Amino acid sequence: MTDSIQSLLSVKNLKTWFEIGGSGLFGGNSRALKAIDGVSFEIAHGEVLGLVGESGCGKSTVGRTLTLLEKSSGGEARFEGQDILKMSNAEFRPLRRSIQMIFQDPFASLNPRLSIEQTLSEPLRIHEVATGRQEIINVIADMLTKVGLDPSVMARYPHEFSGGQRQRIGIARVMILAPKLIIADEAVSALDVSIQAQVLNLIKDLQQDSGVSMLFISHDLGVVRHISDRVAVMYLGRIAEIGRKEDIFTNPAHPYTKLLLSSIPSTKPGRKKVRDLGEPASAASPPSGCAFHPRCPLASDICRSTRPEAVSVGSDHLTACHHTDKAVDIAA
Amino acid sequence: MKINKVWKSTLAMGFALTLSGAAFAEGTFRYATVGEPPSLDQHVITSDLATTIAHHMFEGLYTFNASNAPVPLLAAGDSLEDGGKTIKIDLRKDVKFHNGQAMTSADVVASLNRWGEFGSRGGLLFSNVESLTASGDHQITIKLKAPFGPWKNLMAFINGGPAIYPASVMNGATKEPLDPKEYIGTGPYQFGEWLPNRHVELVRNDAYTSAAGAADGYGGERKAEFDALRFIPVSDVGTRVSGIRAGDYDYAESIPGDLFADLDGDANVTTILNGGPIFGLAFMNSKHGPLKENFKLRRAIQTAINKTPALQVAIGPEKLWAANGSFLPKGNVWHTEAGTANFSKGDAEAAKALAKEAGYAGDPIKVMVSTNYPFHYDTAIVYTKQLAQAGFNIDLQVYDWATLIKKRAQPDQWDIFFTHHGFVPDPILISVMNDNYPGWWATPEKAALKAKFTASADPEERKKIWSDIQALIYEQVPTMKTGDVYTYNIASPKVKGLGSSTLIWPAFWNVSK
Amino acid sequence: MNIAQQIYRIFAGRILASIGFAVLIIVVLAAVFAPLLAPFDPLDIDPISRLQEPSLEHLFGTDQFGRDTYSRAIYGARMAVIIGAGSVAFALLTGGLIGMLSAYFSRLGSFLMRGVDVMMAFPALLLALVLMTLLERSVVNTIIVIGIVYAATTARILFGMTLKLKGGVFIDAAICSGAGHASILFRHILPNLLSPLLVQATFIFAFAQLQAAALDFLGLGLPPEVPSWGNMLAESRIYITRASWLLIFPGMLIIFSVFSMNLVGDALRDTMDPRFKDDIAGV
Amino acid sequence: MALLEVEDLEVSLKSGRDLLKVVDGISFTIEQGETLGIVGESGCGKSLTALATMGLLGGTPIRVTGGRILFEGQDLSLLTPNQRRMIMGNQMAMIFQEPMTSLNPVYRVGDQIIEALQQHETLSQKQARDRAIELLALVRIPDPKNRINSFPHQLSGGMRQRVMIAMALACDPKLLIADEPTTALDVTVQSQILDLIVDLQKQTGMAVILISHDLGVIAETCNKVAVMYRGKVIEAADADDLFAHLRHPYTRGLLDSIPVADKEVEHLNAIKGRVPTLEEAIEGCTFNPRCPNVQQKCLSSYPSVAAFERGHEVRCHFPLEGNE
Amino acid sequence: MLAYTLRRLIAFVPTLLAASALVFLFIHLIPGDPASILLGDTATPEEIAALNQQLGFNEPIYVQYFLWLGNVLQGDFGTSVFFRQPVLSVIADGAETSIWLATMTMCWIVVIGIPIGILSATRQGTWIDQVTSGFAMLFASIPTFWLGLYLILIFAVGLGWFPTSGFPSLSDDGGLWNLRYLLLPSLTLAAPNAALIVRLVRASMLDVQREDHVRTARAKGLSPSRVAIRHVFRNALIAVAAAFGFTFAALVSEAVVTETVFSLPGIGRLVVQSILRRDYPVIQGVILIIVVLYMVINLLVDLSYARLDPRVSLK
Repeated sequence: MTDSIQSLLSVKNLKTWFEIGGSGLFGGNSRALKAIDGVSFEIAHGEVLGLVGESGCGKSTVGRTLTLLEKSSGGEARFEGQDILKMSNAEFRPLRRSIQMIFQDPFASLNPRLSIEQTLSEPLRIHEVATGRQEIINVIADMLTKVGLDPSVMARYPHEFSGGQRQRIGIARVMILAPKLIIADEAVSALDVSIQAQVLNLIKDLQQDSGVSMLFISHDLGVVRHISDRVAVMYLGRIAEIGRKEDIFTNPAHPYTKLLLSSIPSTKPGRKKVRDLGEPASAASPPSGCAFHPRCPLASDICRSTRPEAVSVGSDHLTACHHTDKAVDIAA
Repeated sequence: MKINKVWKSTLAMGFALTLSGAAFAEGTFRYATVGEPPSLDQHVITSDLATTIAHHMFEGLYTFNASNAPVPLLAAGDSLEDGGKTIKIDLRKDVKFHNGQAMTSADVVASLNRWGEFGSRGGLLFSNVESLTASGDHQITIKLKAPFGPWKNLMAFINGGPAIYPASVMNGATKEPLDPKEYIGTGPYQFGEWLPNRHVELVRNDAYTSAAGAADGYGGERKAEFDALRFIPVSDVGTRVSGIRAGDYDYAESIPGDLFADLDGDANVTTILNGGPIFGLAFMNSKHGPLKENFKLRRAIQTAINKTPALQVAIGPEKLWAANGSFLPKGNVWHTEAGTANFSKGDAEAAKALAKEAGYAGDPIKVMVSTNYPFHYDTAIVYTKQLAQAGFNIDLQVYDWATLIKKRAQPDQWDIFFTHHGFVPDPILISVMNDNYPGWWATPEKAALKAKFTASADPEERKKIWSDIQALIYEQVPTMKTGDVYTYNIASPKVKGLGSSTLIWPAFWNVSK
Repeated sequence: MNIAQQIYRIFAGRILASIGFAVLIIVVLAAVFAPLLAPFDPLDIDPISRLQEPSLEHLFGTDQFGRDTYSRAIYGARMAVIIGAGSVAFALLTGGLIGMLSAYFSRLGSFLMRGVDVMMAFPALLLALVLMTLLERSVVNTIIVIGIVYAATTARILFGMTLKLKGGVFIDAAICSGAGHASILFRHILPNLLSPLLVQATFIFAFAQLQAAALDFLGLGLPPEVPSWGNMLAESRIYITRASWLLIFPGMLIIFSVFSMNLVGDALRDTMDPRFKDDIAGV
Repeated sequence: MALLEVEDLEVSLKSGRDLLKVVDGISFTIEQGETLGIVGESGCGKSLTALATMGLLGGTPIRVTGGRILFEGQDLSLLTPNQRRMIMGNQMAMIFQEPMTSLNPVYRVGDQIIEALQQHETLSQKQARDRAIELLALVRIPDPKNRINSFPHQLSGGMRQRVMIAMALACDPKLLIADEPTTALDVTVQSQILDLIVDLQKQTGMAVILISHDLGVIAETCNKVAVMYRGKVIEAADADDLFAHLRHPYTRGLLDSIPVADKEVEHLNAIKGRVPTLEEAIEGCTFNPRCPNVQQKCLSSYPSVAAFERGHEVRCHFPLEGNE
Repeated sequence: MLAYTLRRLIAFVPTLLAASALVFLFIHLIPGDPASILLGDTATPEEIAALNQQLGFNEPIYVQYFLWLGNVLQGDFGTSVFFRQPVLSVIADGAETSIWLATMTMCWIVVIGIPIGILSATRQGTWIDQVTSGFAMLFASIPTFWLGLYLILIFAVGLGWFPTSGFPSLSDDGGLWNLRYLLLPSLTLAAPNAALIVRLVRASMLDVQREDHVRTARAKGLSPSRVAIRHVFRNALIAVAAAFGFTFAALVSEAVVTETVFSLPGIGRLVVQSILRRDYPVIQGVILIIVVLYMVINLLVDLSYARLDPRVSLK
């Protein structure tokens, strides 16, 4: 396990709950949707942590909470020792330069009314990275070249670009601030396969060159494996398993991780069938005990009643399962 | 039965949409009014519309004949004693209220008392009354402080006048208008229903006993021919005209002069001129502002104006107006030319000179007018232009009528405002004679002449004094008459008995269709 | 893209809308050059020549004051433009600001939008009637009264659109770049509202004409001496048979200008950002 | 006679005065019981091929502008719209990418299935309802008797796609066209749905056309594969053969672009450039701007079909050797 | 649903309080007072002041407001100064006309607007669509009073097919046959609103037509008309329902003008006249009731949402 002294970001027991239903004067029947319900992990300097899970598991909320786009309901997140969850928006603003985010949808993440130059110069001006029009233009031109775009595109508007190009611009906007931590939320999932590969290569190159730490959020295990050093698997607001990617992919401990891995279609012809274990429950009405128990072939009484805490199953490898000792057969 | 009727009407609606006019019983007379009356209580309400409706229900002791002379209505006769200071009035004995009670002197005394204390025009007479008593079941006695010439005219003028109600209704009545359920009178029609916005309906009083004699003006025999009179508010004038043309109404009031030629030539429409003209008045502020006491400046304004173009624009056909300076029309006993040389000079140069003499330095003169009465507004537009040409700085302010009434009560809000006046049988009833009327004309000269005017009972002497007063009006200019306007109403040709003109308010007894 | 190209993009292939646009340009030109185009003073009274039929001298005839209806109609275009533009400006500035701020600052918003709800609960014309009786009849007051009514609808619409934009990813991106409230509101959100605002403006402009005419008709709009198309109709409605030209010409002018504005608004909406199409359904 | 035969199909988009060919002369056949996978990136024309085959292009500015579609030997373009509707939803059924939006939100799922049943078969309400429950059971929806009364929004994405499948199977179609049926679903649910389709196909013997951008999905499910690029099939073969001997540089690049979970690569061998838009005219082979081994010939002429053993066809002037 | 309705009704209270206070303030700020209207031209300021005193209009505004509010809470809306009748009965009388007018107008809007909208949407781009859309827009551009004046001129005066004005109560002679008085007014009122509904139905149907589930419906082999009605129009109805709330507000506004033109004894004209007469209790009562009605209709629209769209849950 990474020593907390060297870790850039240390998240402990993070919770983000949303209020749903009921509002106004007599909104008595409001409930909490526990999008994240006790998530802990650390990211070391220069490390890429992959966060993987199915839709609705809360993985994007983790990213949004860590950039204060959502309000946390509990826990702490220490960035270079400071708990950013306790900060007001104004206090956090200077730190935004260090914690940057890449968004999923390259079509929605750029303001259609701003030219590329305007979009890219905004963070520079706000954080006073560069001053004076000429200097700013130089920095932008430099950055555009780095992400594989011609500097002459500066004057154009987002609608004139393809999805892959837009995502490059999105990456440029983030990298131009030389952040210490990048949160990439499904950064390549909206892209076509051939473009996805290009962008993934770009992100990986830039990360390795700059040594920036990264929280890479994705539903695609292949992508996560490709880019991450360590991987966390989330299920219904909790981390099911976390560890070095070799361990997760070759020696998964949690039945859910195993289910995920065997569900991925491979490009080898012929169908390998997977047991039909039902669908994920909704975070609005999570099952009792271990949230995975309704789908788990190993489920026992304790799984139905008690929520498993993370236990170590190897070096830097934790899993939240009552039955780490038992083998599980996912194939149908 | 009922279902059958509904079914039939539905069928009829599908096949024969052309059958439109037949919704009302034949015996209902449909009168399209310009609006709704504020209340029908004649003591306190001076609205002409209210009187048009109410004088079918409520009657006074006297009324006017065709030559505007007072004749007995509920009274049987009267005698003056004590050099005119005591008036004894005998009452008719056959009069019954709509509630079935017979009318006695107690009812008359109660009614006159309330009118005297709270009535709109009661004060004019009652400031001279020392006592009022019932001197018999059917006789009352009025004792005056001094002889008072216009008493009978005041008693005969039902608008804001002494209608006779039962004493039970008068009990506790004050300035607040009576409730509809208290509309109990003696007239040929009695109160039916008042559906707000929809109509006021009067129904025939079968127990009516008419005054003696042949019909003469409002006097003489009154016979209710219709089962009901229905007064329907139709505020849009175009709709009133269309309604008569299409046969939806029998009678409609307040029709613009410009349509007169068309309507007069239309076989589907009868036009009825009003006998007594109304006249516009532009009051000047005697209490506050640049016009206060500055008679010269007022005369300058009067001199600047040529009344004729305004009448042409506001009224239209020459038959319907007269640029007449006398406050009462030609042919009337009160007609006089005194002072009228200044009525309509239209001399901008002379006006300029006068204004300069009066020390006018171009201060704005605030003129208030309301669009609720288009002819006020049209007149004001023309005057404003003429005054501007004579170098006056006119600030024309246009309000709705309610706002104008409110503002004119505040002396600092205006300098001139426009209104109009209905025909009155006695000059004492003209608003400018009232010292409290906005404008507040109360000069010593006026006070002296007015005292003489009311004290005299001699018709010839009173005429003479009136011509002095009119001359004074043209000299001090408390108000400017804008000219006589002969309004006209229209009716369906089916209506019989209307005559070619109305006296003051249209009356529908002795009328049928 | 320059303005001419944009206009071409909007009107190319839309014949009706192009005609509408042309009509509007004519109305605006008439408004601007009214003193040059009108052969007579629109206020000049001439009792001798009242209620004359249309002729070469008086193209649209004369009214009951003997004023030249054609000249009044030209000056009426000026009033139409002033009332329309004024109401649009008032509605968009106040309503737009309220809507935007309410959506952005949700706590302030729940309070402000309640107020907007109260305003919306009043039928537009009744509110205008009460206000116009309270205030004096004047051009400015008419603009305010009509503007208030549409300010409420504008606030509602902008509230919805701002809310949608505020939840957009590029706003999150701007926040992550460290942008402050003012920058997000006016640099990131506002420019994205401009095209829906433009469409909204055309509809307000069109409906303001009808509202103003209705107020004039009820005698509670512009001061009666002002030559507006609504006043011309209101003053001459009794002449519908006697002098039909007094109703036909101003009526047609209102219909054509409103119709044209609606056509242009429709064309704008069709070419606009599809994201907001749902939000503006005509006022 | 093949069940479905598509010959030289051309589909064009009318844009202003121009006709842009979105599907540019593609041909394929499918026999009873076969599963044909059509794979390609967005905009390659794979979905339009499916919609054109089904006859669902109406209401769009897109039209079939050439070629023939023969269903059981019958030229569909010669049928009247009414005759065409007799086949649609009956002998030929289709499921779509977005299970979230492909069901009408205002009707209960049972009613939507019943509507499909009653459109083509004369059934009483009771019979139709029983049949609908059977169908729901067939697609492995738990508690079908109650689920039949659910509204779409009360179901998860996977359940909705099952309902869509039940609806498609209502009249025992001979051909099922599945357009990206699992793209919007999570990976664990995707594998369930794919299993279901494969099982149902085995049970009923229907033919399936599966359209996907995911080579993995295609590889696992289909026995024939067609790879599309810019409106044309550039490589077609039996699945085993195709993945064993990739012959087109595009297919190769596509496969290399996928980061797989079961293998570690330091750097992805991505195809350069981007998919050209329809408006961009390209002389010669349309893949030439992105092709790693482009030659002079590729810039001037479009390659015709080169056939290899076992029916493996490829449109390339310089096909790869085909080694894994 | 009951709980929801209840909660919404309770939420009306603050809006109503604010609205009524606003109305009260506004109308009392208007210069002029009922007494001077009642007493007319000859009344002296003293007399007017005395009558206002007697009618209770000389109290400070807030005292008057709370007195009025207290009475309203007990169901007493006061007495019309002008008619000397309880406000509620004055309003009830006008309501007969207005309700029938609104009902007939709504019928026209539905009967004319919806089918034409469907026609226009299903024939999108054809000459039928262009003509209907064009006419819809044209009718939405005509000032109602102008239309009304010409309808009277042509159909009532010229052709004599319909009465020109007024509306005798249905309990009066003629019974239901009296509804013919409302034919022209309701058509006048319906014209612009039906036009808006045509446009709305068309636009929302075109939106729905683009949705995926319509393709699914067509893929089942359903006939175009069945798809149009059962799958497109049925879903478009959700957006159209929302418009009915707005249409109501528009109707009330335009009814003021229409009732004036046709001299109908309805609430619209009542409120205009009451403003001119400064009949405070009637103005307050009418506006309060219209505001309540507006909110109730919006509540009904929201409730109908839940019926039309199962995704909407009322909590």
